[in-house]
Amino acid sequence: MQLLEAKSLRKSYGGVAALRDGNLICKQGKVCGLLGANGSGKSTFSKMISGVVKPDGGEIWFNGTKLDVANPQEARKQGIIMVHQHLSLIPELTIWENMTLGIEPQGRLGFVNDKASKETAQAFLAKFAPELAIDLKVRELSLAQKQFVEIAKAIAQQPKLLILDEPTAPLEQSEVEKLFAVMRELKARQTSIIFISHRLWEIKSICDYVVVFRNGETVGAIDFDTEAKDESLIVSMISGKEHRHALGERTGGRLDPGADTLLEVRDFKLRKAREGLSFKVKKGEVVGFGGLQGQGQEQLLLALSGLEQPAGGQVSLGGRRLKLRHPKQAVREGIVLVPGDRHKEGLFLQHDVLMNLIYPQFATRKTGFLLNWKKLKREAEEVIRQVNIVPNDPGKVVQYLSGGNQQKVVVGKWLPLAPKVLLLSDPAKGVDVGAKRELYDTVRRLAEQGTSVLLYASDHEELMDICDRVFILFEDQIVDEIFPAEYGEQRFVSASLRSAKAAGPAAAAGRPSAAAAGR
Amino acid sequence: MNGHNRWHKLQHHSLFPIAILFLIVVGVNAVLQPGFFTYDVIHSNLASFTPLVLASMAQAVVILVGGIDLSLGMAITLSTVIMAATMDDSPSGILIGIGLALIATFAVGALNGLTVGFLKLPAIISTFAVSSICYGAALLIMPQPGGYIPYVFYETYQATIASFLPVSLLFILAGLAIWAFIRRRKIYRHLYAVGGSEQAAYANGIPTRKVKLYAFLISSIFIVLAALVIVSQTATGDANIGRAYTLNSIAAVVIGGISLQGGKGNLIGAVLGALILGLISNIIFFANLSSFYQDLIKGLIIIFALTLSILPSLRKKALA
Amino acid sequence: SKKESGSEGSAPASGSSASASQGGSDKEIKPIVVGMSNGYIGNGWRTQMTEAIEQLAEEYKKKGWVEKIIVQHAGVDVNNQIAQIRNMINAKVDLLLIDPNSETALNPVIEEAVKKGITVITFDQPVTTPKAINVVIDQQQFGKNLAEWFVHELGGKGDIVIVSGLAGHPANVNRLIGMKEVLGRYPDIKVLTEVNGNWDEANAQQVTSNLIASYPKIDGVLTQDGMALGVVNAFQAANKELPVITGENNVAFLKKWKELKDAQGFNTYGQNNPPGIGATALGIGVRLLQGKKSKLPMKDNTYYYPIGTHIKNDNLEAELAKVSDKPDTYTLDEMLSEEQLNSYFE
Amino acid sequence: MSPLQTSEAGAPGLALRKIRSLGNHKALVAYALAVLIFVAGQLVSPGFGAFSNIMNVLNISALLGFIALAQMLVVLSGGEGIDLSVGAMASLGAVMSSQLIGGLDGNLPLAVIVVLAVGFLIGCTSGVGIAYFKVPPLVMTLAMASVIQGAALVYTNGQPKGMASPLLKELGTGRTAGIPNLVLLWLALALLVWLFMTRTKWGNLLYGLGMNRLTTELSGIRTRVVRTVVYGASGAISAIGGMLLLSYTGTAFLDIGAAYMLPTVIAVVIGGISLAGGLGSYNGTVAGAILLTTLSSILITLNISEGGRQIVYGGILLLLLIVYGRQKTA
Ligand SMILES: Nc1ncnc2c1ncn2[C@@H]1O[C@H](COP(=O)(O)OP(=O)(O)OP(=O)(O)O)[C@@H](O)[C@H]1O
Ligand SMILES: Nc1ncnc2c1ncn2[C@@H]1O[C@H](COP(=O)(O)OP(=O)(O)OP(=O)(O)O)[C@@H](O)[C@H]1O
Ligand SMILES: [Mg+2]
Ligand SMILES: [Mg+2]
Repeated sequence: MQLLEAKSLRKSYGGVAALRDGNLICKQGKVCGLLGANGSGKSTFSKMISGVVKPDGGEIWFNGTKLDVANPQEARKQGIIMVHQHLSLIPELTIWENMTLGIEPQGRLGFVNDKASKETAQAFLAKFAPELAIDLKVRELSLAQKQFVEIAKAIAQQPKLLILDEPTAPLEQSEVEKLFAVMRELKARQTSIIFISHRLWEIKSICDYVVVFRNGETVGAIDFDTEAKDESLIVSMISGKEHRHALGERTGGRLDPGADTLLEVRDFKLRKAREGLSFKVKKGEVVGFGGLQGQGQEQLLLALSGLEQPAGGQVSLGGRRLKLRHPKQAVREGIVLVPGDRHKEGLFLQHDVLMNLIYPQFATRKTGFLLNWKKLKREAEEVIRQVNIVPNDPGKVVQYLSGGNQQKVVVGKWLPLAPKVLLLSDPAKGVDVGAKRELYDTVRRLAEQGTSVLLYASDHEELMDICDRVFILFEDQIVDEIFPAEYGEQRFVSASLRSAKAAGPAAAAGRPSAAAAGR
Repeated sequence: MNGHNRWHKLQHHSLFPIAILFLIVVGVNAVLQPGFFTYDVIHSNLASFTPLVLASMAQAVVILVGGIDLSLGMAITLSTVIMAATMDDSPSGILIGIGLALIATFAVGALNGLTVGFLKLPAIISTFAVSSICYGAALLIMPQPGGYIPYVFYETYQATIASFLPVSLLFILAGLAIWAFIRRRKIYRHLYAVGGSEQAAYANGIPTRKVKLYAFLISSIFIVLAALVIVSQTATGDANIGRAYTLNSIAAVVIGGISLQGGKGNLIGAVLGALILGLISNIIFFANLSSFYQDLIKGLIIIFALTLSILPSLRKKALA
Repeated sequence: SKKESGSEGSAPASGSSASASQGGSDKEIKPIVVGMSNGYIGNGWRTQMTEAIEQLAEEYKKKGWVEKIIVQHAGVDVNNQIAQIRNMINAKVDLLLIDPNSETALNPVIEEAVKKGITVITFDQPVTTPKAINVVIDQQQFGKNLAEWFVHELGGKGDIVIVSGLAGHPANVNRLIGMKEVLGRYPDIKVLTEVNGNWDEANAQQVTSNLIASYPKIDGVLTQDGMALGVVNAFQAANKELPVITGENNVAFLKKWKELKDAQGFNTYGQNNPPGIGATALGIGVRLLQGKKSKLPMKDNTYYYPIGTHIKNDNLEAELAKVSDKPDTYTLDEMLSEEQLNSYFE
Repeated sequence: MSPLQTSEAGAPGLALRKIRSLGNHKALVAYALAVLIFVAGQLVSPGFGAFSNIMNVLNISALLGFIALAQMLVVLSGGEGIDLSVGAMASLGAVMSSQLIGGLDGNLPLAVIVVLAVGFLIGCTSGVGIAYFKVPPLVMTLAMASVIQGAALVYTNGQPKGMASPLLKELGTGRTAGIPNLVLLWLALALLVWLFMTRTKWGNLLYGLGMNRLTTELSGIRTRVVRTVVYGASGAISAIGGMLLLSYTGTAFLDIGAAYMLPTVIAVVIGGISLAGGLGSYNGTVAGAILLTTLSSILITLNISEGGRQIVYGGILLLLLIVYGRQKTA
């Protein structure tokens, strides 16, 4: 039985087509995986179904009638609820106020019934985070907690069709499992779900069928009831190319053991950590920082970039002690950051690629007072070629690029400065397979040319594939050191999950860990 | 432990810094002005501060929803002019005057709501344009100050109810009661939602444009109250009488800890902010400064107050 | 005792003044507290007005007539001035001098003050409540004087424009009434348009420039306080011959006038709108509080200060010479002298 | 084509061409509307469209345009940037110039230096409050405006002395080949600003800062210092703008600049600078200043009451905004 059918949905923004031909069928009580590379139009498509974006053309049929969803209210009335990729919570309102926002239960005389609101909120939030107090303000929550509130809010409205746009991005595996359990529950109650994710294992474990978008068009569907869950088929549908190993061959551990130490971090006290962390990085080495999310990996990179000040500690580069009070000092020393949130921290969205690419040079003495635009443009074109930004037009406004290409701009803007140390904060988050590969190719090339790379990635596989060494962080401390070339993924996961107290045995593994050396 | 906890909570209450500031200003006043705490002085100070308090509440509602209202002062003006031009001593005359003022003020609110909410014009410019229209209308209605306000108005405004409650305070309480009423309705949360993140509010099915319109309409209620208080203490209509409230109300709102970005703060803060501004004027008065230094010192104190009211957010993060 | 010694100490200083030492009322004179609430501050006129009051108050302090004077500027906002007057009441002043921001809006608070036993004198601009004493020049007459000279100079006919002050301001309104009364008698004078220069030179210059462009033939510009120089500048900048323009009595304009008179025989007329009127009000108020009986020629509760200085081409040099050391923004001043004041009281 | 119009020939780089073209679209509309008003004005009141009056209006526009440059830099720098102290600063600049010059050409250089320095320092003080203490620009500059007003009062003792020197007066009221000197100066300034914004590192830096402060910071720019300097520059430019007001009027008074506070913001927005920062050009601001001045001029010319003028002004402003001033943000 099909609940919803979308036919030929179209949408363009200022002449740029976000979606050319979106088609999808939702079956009652099934989970539909919606797949596609960055910028293939998944979010745009979902927003049209939920009324947030008005289609330029196409039809939506729901329960056998043609729908004209003018706004989200309309969609809600029909029972279509969406959890947005970029969360739609109001930071200054409490959890319970957020969870009933727009559907406040009314009491007598049109007054809101706060008691009923709180009860609803409590009941639905309990499925995910029973420990969370519902009268906390949303701004005080972690990203994962916010995501749970968002999902609980959607489910509280007892949707007929639930659209989840990359709900798992900020979640870790155990939390994902919790979500899946709830999704199965909903399925049993005949709710249809559209589930968007870039992680194939999630798709394979929860979806009944998948629909794949490419370049704003529906390119196909696979029904797992009748067809195999063929990963390479899915990937090739997404990318339009034959699937190879996602990130190319493993390159970790190839570093010349005799390379000199370039960067030394000693006694870095992050946030409120009582003890500092210390490590050394060799020239051309790719060092990963893993572990559970939010264990200080991002703070470490931010502190090295000069944006945030650690409570204590020293950094030296090539044996020379550095003062890193401000990103300017870091940039001048050749320590550059590819931040986690590219829109907020990495790009000038409404400026063009050229402007974005040359901008960091303003902080150095590389450009004089008067700019030589011809030269700058040549340089930018060279960068575009190196990191393969598509389209290769330096005049393209960045916000019209797809996510992956935007990320290439963020990395590419540092290339003309020939950085000594490259800090990467989850650079592949929300970047599709093809772009991810190209991104890491660039990183590898830089490493080969002698740039030291410090990489934080939420995805284990990325760390395993790229890094020569991986430090596992827990509560702002290094608790383990892993050499991916020698250990399998299993070791990695278990290290991540181990508590700080269990860090001891890592040192006993024969190699004195940097963490131990720091103490 | 419990007491400590409560202290902690209090300290992190959004009104904490502004309340401290208020106490400081009251303290300085008490030192400078003998008899500051006598009933007469409190009464007369409240009478002076009430118009700005109400105007600031009006401004606060609009700022909460992420807008700003530069037409506020002239909307007050228009309202006073209409009252003064139409009222006479009969109860029906009074009602007609207030009724017409209400209609005009709501029309101004609706115009602002439509232009800012539905047409998405930048509020800081479009409300300025509306301000010019209001001023023009006020000048047309009353090219020179005058008109008639029944004597009962200013008699009542100076009066005391039950021998302890000044009528001016009653107006502030009325404003707060209206806000308390709104607080318990959907629109209250929607104001914060739209101010906090318009996109998110829209995605939650909140009719964001209507909410902005409602914000301006709610604001109109406070504007009419402010106009009523002003005619009560001036007994006249004057096309220049409200001008100063526009910018003063914005200053009061910000000192009151309400973010100009919207969605953050508390209307009580605006009330305190307005009282603080009034008390600062009194400090200048009773400090008996040489006359040319008055403006300078007042400006500096306001900057100090602003900085102080912003400080708590400074503690949070170095860079926003 | 402090008060007494004060008055004793001041006696020799004022010895030259026959009036100060006369009369046995000295024992009854209690030094008073004076509050002066000014509105707008920021042009030369208001500053001169303030300084004249402060200066006279200093003299009165020496005489032991005044204990203290509180001078405050409220700015143009009426409500601010109301708050300020309330503060004056709370500060327990005996005499309240007000340069009011509004003709009517201060009435309630003035009545409040009077009820508390405070003597209120408004100056520069009148208020409509009978509880206050107004000490003002007759603005309608002021406007009439300008217009009379103007129509005479025009020969009773021509196309003219009016550049007036701040729309709706009582002084402006009254001057216009006076002007129009005169103009009404001359059907051959056609008012092309009436614009507002806001008593602001630059503004007047701008609006006049526009008028020059849109009206090819302008025979006269009827303007007032603070704007004549702007009007003249506009005509000069446009390379146009100067029409008949009404003038004013501030140093900058008088200098320009002299220059134009010498160069091209320019003629105009200016009359004093004296900043000293505030000091006159203080002199009157102090005497009233001393219980003296007033013989001031009052019209109801208003004393119209008779304007003393009228400048035309014949006395321009003489008047200019008196103020040669003053800054450009200085306005020619006059006030009732102590002798004159004494003659009005007994 | 006036030199204000950017030509493709001097293409300074793609980035800026894009940014500018966003401004240019609105700028063109504004220029066209100004022309329209002149034509309409000529019909209603013959002489309004005459060359001399056009020059006249441009002359007055130049004054607004100078001060609006200060406003533009601040708005462009983002972070809800707005400078409500430009009017007060211009007043201070005018009274300071007047007293420092005292009618003598020889004092001009000193006056320029002192006025620039004072304007810059006061502006920087606002900038520090905004960039370091995170006071919202709107209220910081508003409060600073009253401080500046107060300072001017103290400085002059309520009575500005002195006057413009002959040279300065010639600049403000003289004409060269029928074109007011101020307008020529304005043209030169516009050209300089255009060069600065497109060809120099600092101009480009400003666009980035306005677009995204965090990205700018992470690119290694000390954004707080730059923001402070931008407010300082705004102060210096408005103070010099005050000196130009003096050149036009000859003598100064204490609120000579007050009337410019909000019109500068409107000119900037009408000219296509995004209130969110990071987009737009001075060309647009120039167009905005001309359009606004033309509009008030025609209203003065029409024989209607002040109330009617105010209503028409507000109504037309609203229409202008509705037609092409709609913004996605702010
Ligand atoms: N508001 C907008 N304005 C302009 N372009 C837009 C807008 N929203 C989306 N786009 C563009 O439309 C295309 C599709 O975007 P969409 O967000 O739907 O992709 P997606 O498949 O959800 O990608 P991702 O996996 O990165 O979330 C992208 O190229 C994007 O840049
Ligand atoms: N407050 C809002 N927040 C986010 N998106 C909105 C909001 N209001 C409207 N939209 C989006 O803009 C689209 C256009 O809205 P609609 O057709 O109702 O009015 P419109 O007059 O076409 O608006 P506009 O001309 O401003 O685009 C809507 O479909 C919706 O996607
Ligand atoms: Mg998406
Ligand atoms: Mg994504």
